[in-house]
Amino acid sequence: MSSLLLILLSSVLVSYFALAGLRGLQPFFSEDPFDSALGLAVVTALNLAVLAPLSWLLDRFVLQPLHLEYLAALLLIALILSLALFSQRLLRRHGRWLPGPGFALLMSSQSALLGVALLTRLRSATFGQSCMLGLGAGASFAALLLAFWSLQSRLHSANVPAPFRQAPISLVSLGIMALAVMGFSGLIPE
Amino acid sequence: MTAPAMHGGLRLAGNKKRSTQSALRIAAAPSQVVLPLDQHAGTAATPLVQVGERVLRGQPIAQPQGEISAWLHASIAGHVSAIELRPTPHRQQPAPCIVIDSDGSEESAAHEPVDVDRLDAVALCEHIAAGGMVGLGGAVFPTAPKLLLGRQADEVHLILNGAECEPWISCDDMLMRERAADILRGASILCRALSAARCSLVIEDDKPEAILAMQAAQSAAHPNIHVPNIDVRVVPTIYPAGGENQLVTTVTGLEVPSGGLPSDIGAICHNVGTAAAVARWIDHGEPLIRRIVTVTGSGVAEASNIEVVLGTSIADVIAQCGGYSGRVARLLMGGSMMGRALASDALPVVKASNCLVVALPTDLQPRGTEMPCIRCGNCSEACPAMLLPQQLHWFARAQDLPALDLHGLLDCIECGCCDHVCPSQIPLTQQFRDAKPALTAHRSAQAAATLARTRFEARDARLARLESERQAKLAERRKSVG
Amino acid sequence: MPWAQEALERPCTLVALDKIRFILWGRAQHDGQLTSMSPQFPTAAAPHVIAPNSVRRVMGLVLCTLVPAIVMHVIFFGAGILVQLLLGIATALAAEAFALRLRHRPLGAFLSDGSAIITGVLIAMCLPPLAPWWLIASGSAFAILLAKHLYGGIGMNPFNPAMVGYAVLLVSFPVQLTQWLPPPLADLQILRPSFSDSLYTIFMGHLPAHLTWDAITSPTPLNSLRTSLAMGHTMQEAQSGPLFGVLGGRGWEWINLALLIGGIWLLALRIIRWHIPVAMLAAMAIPAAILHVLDPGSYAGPLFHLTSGASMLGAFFIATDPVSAATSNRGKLIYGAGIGAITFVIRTWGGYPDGVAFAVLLMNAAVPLIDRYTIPRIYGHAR
Amino acid sequence: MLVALLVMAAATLLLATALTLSRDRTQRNDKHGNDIIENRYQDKALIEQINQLLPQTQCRRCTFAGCKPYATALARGEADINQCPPGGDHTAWRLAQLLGKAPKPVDRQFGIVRATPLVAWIDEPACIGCTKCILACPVDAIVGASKFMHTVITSECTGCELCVAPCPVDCIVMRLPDEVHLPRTGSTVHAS
Repeated sequence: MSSLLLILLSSVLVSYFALAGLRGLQPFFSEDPFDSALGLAVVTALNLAVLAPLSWLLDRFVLQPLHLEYLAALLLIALILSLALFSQRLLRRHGRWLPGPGFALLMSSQSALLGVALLTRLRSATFGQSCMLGLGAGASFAALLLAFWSLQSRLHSANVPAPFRQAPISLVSLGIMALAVMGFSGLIPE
Repeated sequence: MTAPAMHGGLRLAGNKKRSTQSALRIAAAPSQVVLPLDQHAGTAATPLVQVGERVLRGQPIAQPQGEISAWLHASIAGHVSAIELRPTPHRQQPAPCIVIDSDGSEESAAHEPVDVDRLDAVALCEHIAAGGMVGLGGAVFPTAPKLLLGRQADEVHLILNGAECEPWISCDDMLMRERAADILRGASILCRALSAARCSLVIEDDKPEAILAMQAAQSAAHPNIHVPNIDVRVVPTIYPAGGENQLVTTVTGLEVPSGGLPSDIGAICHNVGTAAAVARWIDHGEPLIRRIVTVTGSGVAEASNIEVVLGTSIADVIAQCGGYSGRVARLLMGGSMMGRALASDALPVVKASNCLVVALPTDLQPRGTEMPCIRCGNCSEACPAMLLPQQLHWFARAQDLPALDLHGLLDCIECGCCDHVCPSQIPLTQQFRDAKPALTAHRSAQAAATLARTRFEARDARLARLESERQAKLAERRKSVG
Repeated sequence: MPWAQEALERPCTLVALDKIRFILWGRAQHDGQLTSMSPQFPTAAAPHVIAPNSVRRVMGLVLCTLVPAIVMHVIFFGAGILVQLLLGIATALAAEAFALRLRHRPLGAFLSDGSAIITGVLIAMCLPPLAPWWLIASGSAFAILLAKHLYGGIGMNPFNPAMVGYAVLLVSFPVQLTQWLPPPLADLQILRPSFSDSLYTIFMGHLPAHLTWDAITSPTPLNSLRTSLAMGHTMQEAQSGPLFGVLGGRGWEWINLALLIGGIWLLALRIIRWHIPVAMLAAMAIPAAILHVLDPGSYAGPLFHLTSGASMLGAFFIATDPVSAATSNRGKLIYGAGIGAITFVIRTWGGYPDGVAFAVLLMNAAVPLIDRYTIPRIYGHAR
Repeated sequence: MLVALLVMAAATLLLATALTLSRDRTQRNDKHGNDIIENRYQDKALIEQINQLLPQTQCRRCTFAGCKPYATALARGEADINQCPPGGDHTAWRLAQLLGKAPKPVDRQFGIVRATPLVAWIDEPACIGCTKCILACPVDAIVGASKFMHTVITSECTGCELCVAPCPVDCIVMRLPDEVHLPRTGSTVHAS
C-alpha cells in the first residue's frame, strides 16, 4: 500500500514541476495555476479509472489466452498513449480545460508510470478489484496532487529562507508527505 | 424582545460610568468656529458666502453638491474670516473650511417651524435636507438621501440606533436620558418622511436609565405629537451591536446583502441623535449647528457630556471640561475601537465628533511586538462579518487580490474586533484598510474592461453589418444596371 | 515637477494639468505650515485598546494543561519522562536559537514565545522514558530545523513540527520506540529501574549491567494487542493480560484521562475549539464501535481506542495546533475527522501500532486544500 | 510469434488512429492562395481566454486593431506578450502564465501610460461638430451629431486616445476622470 502511494507521490512531483516549472510545456492553457492542477488531477484520475479495467480485460482475454504476457507492458504503453491522445481531442472540443503543448507528453508519461505500477497488482485481481484499483489510484493521485499544489501555493507568502524557496522546499514538503504515507505500510500486503 | 444572536463580537469594558455621572452641560459660545465643507459622507459642499461677509447663526453657508451631500450652516453669528484648507479631525489631509469670527451677537437667521402634517413626505425629506441633517452616530451619512433611498422599499422599518456599543461614548445615552421627548418627536417625523410601517429603538442593556427614560417618555407623550408605536428593544452589550448591519440583523433577522444598503431589505437606521436634531429643526427651526460630545478619559478633569457648537476647537471643549489632568498618551475622536487618534487639539468639533477620549497610558493597552500569525482563529470567532481575518491577513501579505476578493475583504466593516483579540498583536484592521483600495480599483478596472469589451464588440458588429449592407446595395445596383 | 515629467513621458497625448482641486475658490492654499503640523499627541491606528493576550500566554497555558498528564506519566512510568522533557526543551530551544541566528531574527521575542518548548515537550511525551538521549535530541532538532524554520518559523509551517520529528524517529528507530516500561503494578513481576539507572540508560544509550531490556520493558497495550491478534488470539484473550485495565491499557488509560482533563481545561480557556477534538475522537470511536459490535472477537471497542496510545494527546494537543490545522469550523471538522479515521485505519489494519503522527501529517498536507473548499459564508452573502 | 506480431500491429493501428484524430487541424488556403493551418477549437477558446486578460482599452498601441485582434495574434503566435501598455507588466505577466512563456516587462516602444488612467474630455465651446472623433472611438463613448457639439460619456471612455489625433481643432484633451466636470483652465498644456 505505501509503496503504491509512494509511486503516486513521485508522479505528483513530476506533475508539480511540469505545472509550475516548465515553460512552453505546460499541460493546460490556464491563467489560474490551481485550475491547471485541478484539470491534470481530474484527467489523470479518469484516465487511470479507464485504464485499469481496460488493461485487465486485455490481459485476461487477449494476452493470457494467446500466452503473450510478455507483451503486457508494451501494449499498456500503446493503450496509454492512445488514451492520452483521445482525451486531448475530447478536451479540445468540449473540455473545461484547454490542453497545452505539454499535455500529451505529461499525460502519457504519468499514466505509464502509474499504469506499470498497477500492472503487477492487476494480474492477481478480479475485474471488480481492477476497477477499484484504478479508481482508487486515480482518486489518490488527484487528492495528493491537489493537496500538494495547495500546500505549495500557501508557501508563496511564507518566510521561507531564500536558498530553500521554490524547488528545495517543494522537495522537503514532498519528503514529509512521503513520511506520512509510510504510515500506511503493511495495510495491504504487498 | 429576544434578539437573534449576532455573529462574533466582543464584550468590552464600557468605561461609560464616569461621563454619565454629571448632567448634560452646555458649552459657552466660542469666539471662532472652523466649519469643514466635507464634514459629511459624500461630496463636499460648495460655499455660498464670500470672505468678509457677515453671517447669522443658522444661516446656510454652503450648499450640497451632487446626490450625496449636505447643507452647512453658520453655527455662530459673525464675519467669514477665511475660506481655506485647514487640518480637520476627520480627514488625513487638510480640508477646505469656512472660518467664522464671532461678533458677539446672538443674532439668528429666521427659520420658520414647519407643520409636518401639511407637507407631503418627499417635501418633508427635502426640508430635512435643508437643515443640514447628517447621521450623528459617527458615519455622518446625509439624512435626506438616506430617507429618499428608504422610501423606495415597499415596507419600511425605521430602526433608531441607541445601542452605542463603542467603549467610552455616552452621548446617545445622555440624550435618551435627558431629551427622550425630542427623540420620540424626531422618530415620528422620520416615520412620516419614510411612510414607515414600523419603528424600533435599540438600546444595549448597560443603559437602564436610558431605557426607563424612553419608556416613560413614550407613555407620557403629548397627545398632539403623533408618537408611533415604538418597540423598544433591549439587546445584550456586545460590540459592535450598534453597527448598522448588525443592528438591522438584530432587529429584523435579515442580513444586509453584500455591497448593498439596509434599505435593500426595507430597513433604515437612524441614530437617536439624528432624530432629536430633526425634531429641533422641524419644530424650532434650528438647523444642525450643535451636537452633544462625550468628553471622557482619565486625562480630562471633569468627564461629562457637553453640548457644543459645531466648529468649536477641541482644546476649547476640553478646557471647559476642566482641562487636561496628566500626560496625555492619546487624544481620540470616537471610541477606543474605531476612533481616530488626533495629532493635535487645535481642530474643530465636526458633525461626526461624538466623543473625545483624553487617554492616559492607563486607559490604553499598548500593542506589543508584532509576532507572526499563529492562525489561532480568535479573530474569525470575533468577526461580526463572519470573515476569516487570519486568511485575509495571509493573502494581504501575499497581495493576492482574487483570493482577498473571494474571502470577502470588502465585507470587512473595520470594527477592530480581530485586532483586539489577536494574540500576535497584528494590526489587522489597518492592514485591511490599506488593502481595500487596491481591491476596489481591481474590481472597477474589471467592470470597466467588461463594459468596454461589450461596446467594442457591439460596434464591430454594427460596422460589419453596415459594410455588408453597403455591399449588398452595390451588388443590387450592379444587377439592376447590368 | 512630477506632472511635467508625465507630459514628457507621453509622446502621443495631450495632458490636462489641472491643479484645480486647490484653486476652486480662486485662492491656492498650499500652506506648508498647515500640512506639516508637528504632532502634539502621539497617534496610532484604531483600535486603540487590545486584549492583553500574547502568543507567549497561549503557549504557556498549553504547557500548564499538560502538567496533569506529565504527573500521571511520572506515577506510572517513572521519572524518566522528566529527563526526556528537559532534553527535549533544551534541544528544541538550542535548535531554535541556532536557526534564528542563521536567519538574523531577534532571538528574544521568538525564543520566549514558547512554541519551541511545546514542540520539545510533545516529542518527549511520545517517546519511551528510557529512550537514549540522542533520540529525543535528534527528533526535536529535526522538528525545529526542518519542519519549522525551513518554512519560515513560527506561524508558517504547514506540518506540525513535533509530529514530523516523531514520525522521523518512528520510521528510523522503530526498535527504540517500543521499549516502554510497564506500569508499576503488583501483579506484574517486572523490575523497575531506579532514577539513577534511568539517567544512566538515557545518557549512556544502554542499560546498566544489572538490567536487561527483557527484564524491564513490556510492550504498550496497542502493541501487545496487535501482536496477539496477529498470533490468532481473540480480542478477549488478547485483552485478558495484565497490561489491560478497565478502559484501555493500565496506566495509559490514566494518562489519557489526564490529557482529557487538560484538553477540557484548554477548551474552557478558549484556547482551542471543540471541532477538531470532537471530530477526531468521533471518527475514531464510531467505526470502532460499529466493528466491535459486528465482530467483538477481532476488533477493540471504542473506549479502548479513545484511552490508548496518543488518542487524547493527538485530539487535544497535536491536531489542534492552529498553525497547521484547518481554518474554518467546517474545515476543522473535516480535518479532525480525517485524522481520526486514518488513525483508526492504521491501528486496525496497518503495520504501525499507532497512527496519530502519520494521520496528523497527512491531514496537515491536505489543510490548504480543505481551506480552499470550506470558506464559510460571509455576512450578507447568499446562503 | 505470428500472433504476437498481429497483436502489436493492432496496437500500432490503435495508436495511429489516436494520433490522426488528435491532430484536429484543418488545412485550407486563404484568399491569396497561401496555406494557413488553423486549429479551430483550440484557437477559439484560447483567444477568448487571452481576451479576458486584456484591459479592453481598444487603444491599438499593440499595433493591432483592438484587444481581440491582439488576442488572436497572440494565440497564433504572431505577437509577443509585452505589447500592451495599458495592461502593464501585470498583464504581461499573466499572459506569460497563461501561454507558458517567460515573463517580461512591457516594451516601451509600444507607448507609455500613466498609472491613473485618463479619459477624453471635449472642450465643448471649441467643438465644430465634425464627427471625426465619433468615428474614431472604438467603444462608441462619444455622442453628438454632425454640426452639433460632441461630448464624451466619461464612464464609458477607456482612455485610448484614438479620438485625440483626428480632431481638426484640437479640442479634445485627456484628463483625470474626477476633473472632467471642471471648466477648462489656462494650465492645460498640449504635448506634441
